[in-house]
Amino acid sequence: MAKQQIPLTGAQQLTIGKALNLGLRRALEDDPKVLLMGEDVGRLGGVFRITDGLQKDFGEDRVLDSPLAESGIVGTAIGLAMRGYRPVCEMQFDGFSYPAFDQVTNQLAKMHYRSRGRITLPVVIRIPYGGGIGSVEHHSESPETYYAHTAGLKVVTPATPRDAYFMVQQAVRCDDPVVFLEPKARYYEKGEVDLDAPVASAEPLFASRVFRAGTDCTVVGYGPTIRVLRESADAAAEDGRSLELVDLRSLSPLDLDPVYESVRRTGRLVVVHEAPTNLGPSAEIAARVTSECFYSLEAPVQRVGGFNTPYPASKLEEHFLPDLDRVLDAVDRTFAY
Amino acid sequence: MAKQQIPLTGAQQLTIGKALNLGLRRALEDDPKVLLMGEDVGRLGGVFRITDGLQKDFGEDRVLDSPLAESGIVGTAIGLAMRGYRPVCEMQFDGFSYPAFDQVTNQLAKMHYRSRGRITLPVVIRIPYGGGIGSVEHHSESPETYYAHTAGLKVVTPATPRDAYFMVQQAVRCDDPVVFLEPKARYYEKGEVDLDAPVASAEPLFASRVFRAGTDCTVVGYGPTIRVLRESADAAAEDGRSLELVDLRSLSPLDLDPVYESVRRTGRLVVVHEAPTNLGPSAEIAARVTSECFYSLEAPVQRVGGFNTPYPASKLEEHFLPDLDRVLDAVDRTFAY
Amino acid sequence: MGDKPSTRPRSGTGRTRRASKRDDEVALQGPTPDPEFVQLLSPDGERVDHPDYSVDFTDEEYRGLYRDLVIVRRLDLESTALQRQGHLAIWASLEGQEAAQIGSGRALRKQDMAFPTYREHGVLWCRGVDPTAPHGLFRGADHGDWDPSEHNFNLYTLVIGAQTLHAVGYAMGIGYDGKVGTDDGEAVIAYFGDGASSQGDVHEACVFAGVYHAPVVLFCQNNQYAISEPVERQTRTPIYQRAAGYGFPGVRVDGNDVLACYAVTRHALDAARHGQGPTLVEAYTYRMGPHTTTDDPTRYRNGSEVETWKQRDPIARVRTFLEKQKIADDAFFAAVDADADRITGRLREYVIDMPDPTPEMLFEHVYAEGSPLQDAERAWFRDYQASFAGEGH
Amino acid sequence: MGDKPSTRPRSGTGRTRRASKRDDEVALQGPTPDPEFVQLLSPDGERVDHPDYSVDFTDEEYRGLYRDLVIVRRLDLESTALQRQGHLAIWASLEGQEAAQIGSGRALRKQDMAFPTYREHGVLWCRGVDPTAPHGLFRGADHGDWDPSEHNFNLYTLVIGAQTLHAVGYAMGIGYDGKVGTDDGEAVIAYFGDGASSQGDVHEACVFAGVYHAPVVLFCQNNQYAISEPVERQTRTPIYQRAAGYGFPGVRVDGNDVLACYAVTRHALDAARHGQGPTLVEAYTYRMGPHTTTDDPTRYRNGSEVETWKQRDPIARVRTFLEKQKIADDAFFAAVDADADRITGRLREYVIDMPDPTPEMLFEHVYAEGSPLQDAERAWFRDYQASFAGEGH
Ligand SMILES: Cc1ncc(C[n+]2csc(CCOP(=O)(O)OP(=O)(O)O)c2C)c(N)n1
Ligand SMILES: Cc1ncc(C[n+]2csc(CCOP(=O)(O)OP(=O)(O)O)c2C)c(N)n1
Ligand SMILES: [Mg+2]
Ligand SMILES: [Mg+2]
Repeated sequence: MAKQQIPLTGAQQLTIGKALNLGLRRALEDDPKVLLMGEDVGRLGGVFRITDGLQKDFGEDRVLDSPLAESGIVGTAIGLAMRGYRPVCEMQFDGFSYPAFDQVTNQLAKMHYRSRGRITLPVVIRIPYGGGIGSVEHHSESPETYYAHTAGLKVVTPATPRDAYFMVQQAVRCDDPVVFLEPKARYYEKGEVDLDAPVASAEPLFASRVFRAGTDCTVVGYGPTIRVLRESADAAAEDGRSLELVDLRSLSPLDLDPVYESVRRTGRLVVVHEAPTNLGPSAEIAARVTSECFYSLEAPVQRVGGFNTPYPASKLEEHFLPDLDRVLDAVDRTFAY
Repeated sequence: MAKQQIPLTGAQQLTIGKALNLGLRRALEDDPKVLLMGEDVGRLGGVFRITDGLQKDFGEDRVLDSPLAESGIVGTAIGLAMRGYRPVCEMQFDGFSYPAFDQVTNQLAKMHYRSRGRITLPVVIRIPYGGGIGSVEHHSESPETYYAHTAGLKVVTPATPRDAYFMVQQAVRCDDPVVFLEPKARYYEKGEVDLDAPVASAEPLFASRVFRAGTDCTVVGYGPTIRVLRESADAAAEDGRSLELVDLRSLSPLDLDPVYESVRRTGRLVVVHEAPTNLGPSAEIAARVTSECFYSLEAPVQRVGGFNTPYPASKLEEHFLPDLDRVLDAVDRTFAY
Repeated sequence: MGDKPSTRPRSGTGRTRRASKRDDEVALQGPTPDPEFVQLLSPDGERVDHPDYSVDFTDEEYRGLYRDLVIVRRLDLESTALQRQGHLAIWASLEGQEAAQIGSGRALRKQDMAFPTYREHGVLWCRGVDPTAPHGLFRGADHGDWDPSEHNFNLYTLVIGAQTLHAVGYAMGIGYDGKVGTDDGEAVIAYFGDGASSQGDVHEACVFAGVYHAPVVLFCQNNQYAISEPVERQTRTPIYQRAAGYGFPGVRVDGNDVLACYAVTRHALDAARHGQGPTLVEAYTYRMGPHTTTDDPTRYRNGSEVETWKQRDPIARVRTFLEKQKIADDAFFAAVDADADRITGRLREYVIDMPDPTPEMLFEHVYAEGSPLQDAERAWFRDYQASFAGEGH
Repeated sequence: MGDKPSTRPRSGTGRTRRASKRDDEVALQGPTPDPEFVQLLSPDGERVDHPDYSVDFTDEEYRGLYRDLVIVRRLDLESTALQRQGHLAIWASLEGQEAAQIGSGRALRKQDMAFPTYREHGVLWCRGVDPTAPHGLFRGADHGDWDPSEHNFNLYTLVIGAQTLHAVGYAMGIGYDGKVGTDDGEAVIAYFGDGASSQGDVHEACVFAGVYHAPVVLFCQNNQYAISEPVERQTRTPIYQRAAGYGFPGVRVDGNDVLACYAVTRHALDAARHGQGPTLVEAYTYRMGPHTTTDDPTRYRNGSEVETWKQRDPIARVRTFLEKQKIADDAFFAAVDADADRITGRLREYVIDMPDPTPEMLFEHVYAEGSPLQDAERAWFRDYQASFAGEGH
């Protein structure tokens, strides 16, 4: 893919994958200190082709095919960041990010704090996450709790091509370490992106967004479940129920003000994610919303998530993953109170 | 410490540390397949002396001074378990358990599931956890969310010498992998243990326990915060408030029935732990209790935990850790509704 | 094949000296063998000698090895076809690595234990596991549905390098069981790739193996690639040379030579079972196909490289040898092909007919002793499923 | 001291040959040096030659090294005393390792970057960081309160091995900055211990260093123990021999010989800055004291071992040499002691007067760009604190 073939301008219909690719390209262009690192990100362009063509255009010193060692990737990224670089690391799949866990939680997350602000580590850890792609084990996990529970990290996840394009650039510009979760099952979803719009025109990186107004029940999701929310709202509308939908976009910090505001109006909340519910993000959201909206809630917050099992073989994943029916079932439950 | 010097019989006043030591000794005696592994657990008896004297009495083939490699310790323990052993691994401190994270979450936790029950891994991972010992960084963390969120692991934590003695033996006998969290700041707390009582006479390993009855507000804690709960109840009693106290003992699975039962009576709940609140165990407990006791709760569940920062330098830890005042403040808050 | 290699190579450390030789040179070598690259059968089918490794095979054993090689390749090709036809989600092909797998797999004794990656279908075959066993995993029906203890062949491990520690732990257990030091002693083989050699876990496995003198053979199939990354992205030095740093021998063997792979592995396993500790074996080979069926190798390697390696095909050289030596005749070759037809036919049927797992299996075996959360979820799920009854859902 | 060593040792791989030599033999050797164990000053103060490492020191440089050694030991003893008196929570003593730290620390050029563990107080001294800087960490007042970029000396790292990867990444950055290949090139030194050599991270650091040919010196202080575990629990082979497996040189140096540590490190750093890639240096030394002040080494080692190592004291041999060679007189030694008194006196005052951190510091610097959760918690905490005002709390 030669540089000149891409019309990096105007409003374009892009997939999330392509939007990420172009966002990373912009980031590499905008700042010579930006580096991409990871397994197979160079010559191959990544197993999902998110970094396709970037090594060819920016060279092997900007787009590094790293040795097969996740701790090594994050650990050397930390060193590179100390040297003034802004590394963007790819973990090939969610389930393969755990060998780097010590470097991420003990080192990357804590360095700014322990150095009393003298060291900043603008490192992005890109992780394709979530299920629904029919793959083998370890390729479909939702590790967001591990990262969102870790103070010092920020955790974001886009759900649309537009967000993918801008959020990845914002993450690269952020001076804090950002775990950037990419809903891999949605890489091929299309949407419009205005490539001429400056990054500064995008919403703040850590803000949630009400993306469909409604009156009867609030439904919160992020990343891969946003599509499920949309389908649910459509189906609910047919039954005469109006769902208000929120895309969290950021899992750490959480931006719950729009959710509180919504719940105060609807009196009902359903939180949807693929991660197992037990200590999944919905636990925190339920706890906080209940606390903030104690007198507004007509029913307890309903949580729809993966089951509390290891991720199953993919022939079973349709039962594991929250879908339209499970969301509507939860909405129904909120009306049973 | 020669074997015959220990009166391994009768009711004894023991510290938690000594109770663990004797519990492990019993486990080694009862089953020749039990092994202890970890850094400095042999000759030195561990940095906290929990395994003191055990290598001397059971030999280097039962109590292994492992190379300095946590992933290696857990990974080889998995292999040993496949071979029929029951390894008990010590992670020297909470903050040093993360290099083993992949082996713990991807391998240890999932093996039984992925093998469709053909492989069982009776491995115990002992982790001294929590703060308050005035130590340097990484020595005072509360990683329970990471482990409790991981399906396939069980997570328990004793708060008394009696529980320490029996629970560690029960954990060793459990056919599932157990993360055994030891409240290190409480190692020197004393209490009575009946060493003649058989393990079978102890409460079930995964059951929570109401350890002080009360009528006005339920307070739940575990491990290191149990002492804080006791102090809080004493202080509250002076103010004429009766707190009901619950020791969770097991963080995965959670045994919340006694909590529901209590909250239905008191209408108020405070959950206390040292882990940061954001996605800390109190999030899950608040979400579940609110759901189960929606019409009984007079006030939203109040959560008292560590702040959402990296663990601070130890001169600041008194401010970080929940204490009597913070608990009573939370109790007060529940009465403000 | 019963014959043991005659001598134990002196010391592993001596093996690390000649690091500068170009890999290509080594792999392409003809009938004058380099002692640091063990080869017993040259690419053109000549039997060559090696000072440290001499094995006598009976004619039947030669034929048996050939049959294994052909069958596992055919099973592999069939599996790729099944994936292309939509019956498997993905397949990780062993094409090119048959000799490394059959050589090492046949070197195992019954009592030995093997820890594979996700590509050791050839070793699985040698262990006597049903060749259809891994297909549930690649279909998405299960995570591996055979009993590891039945044939001493562990489940596949997908997290790179993790199984090497399990293997070393298992081997330590053999030691604690007192099952080393005799001909009946037990040994373990741990498979891993060139890419895996970079993982911390593989290092820690070597550390533990060395320190505990575990009866384990660390068997690295250097197939030149970790997905798209050539081995130069992992190391500047031959992988077998890592062994010296842990205090045990390292050997590089022609991974496309089934005889050499057999001899070297048998030798290392026997050393292990006799209490002489671990060995690192680097089988120098090539992944002829894509990393998996989802991979497109034309993006990162050129045809001429693949062509070069075709000249070193692990099966062709055995066939040439059998023909030249008149150990096998046309009838034999035809019979092997017929066997392969039959076995792959059975595979095809099996895979196509493989039932889907039932939804309830989702909740099975999370815990050996059960757990109330799973029980509650299973119960909820049952009710939930039932609520659709009659809706045609 | 400006002199560079004359030749680059040929190849690292050659260095791994003689693995069988007993460690004790090596460390105890007299004036006939073993080329695989670099020593330039024998335990009894004799200057010895080494074929690969020749450095000429001026008299002033000899005296300077002596002064450094004495001062860092005195600072260390004072720190231990401060801990015993309750002014520090814990202290990790460098006693016995002064030569390894001063030798390597003085070999660094201004532009070089160092990544210490928690024990490199001697290197910290050489870098010009205030010697009181680490005491906040050991007192519990902070996690290290100096600016790593001011003196090119990173914060201490407590998680074993983690910093080696940071060092290699930093060194890769030097490469990408084009700051290698000349005398002004930059280089990095990463410190780690014998215990750390078992960690996956240290392996991965070696892999990345080798593959990216990073300008880094991996400097292992083998002080024979990881807390209570003797180095035999980590490896059966000398640690420097690991290097060959990654394709770069490994050298074992007498870690109690400040001259040899200087020469070997300078050599390795200069090779790195000139684009010749990494080197692994194993400084063979001994931790004379406990692991930290909370440790009781009598539980795991005997006095005679400690006695043996006392004979190899890193400071005594320099003093003997200076005296024998008449490079320094009594006045000089007295002046050094006076300097040490003054500096340790200042340390004592500093530590005793060190203010406690303010509670609000708990919430500072969690994020460079801030975060609403921390803001909310800080605000809550302020109110909460204020609620006790007047209660005498
Ligand atoms: C810890 C981890 N990281 C990344 C992956 C993704 N992945 C699967 S196979 C592979 C390459 C493995 O290469 P190698 O070890 O040489 O084995 P080969 O596939 O060539 O047999 C990678 C990176 C993984 N499975 N596990
Ligand atoms: C990952 C990790 N595991 C365990 C520890 C606890 N610990 C602190 S120092 C130490 C021993 C280190 O030995 P070595 O690397 O030889 O360095 P030395 O202390 O001898 O200088 C251990 C096990 C740690 N800090 N980090
Ligand atoms: Mg490979
Ligand atoms: Mg040491």
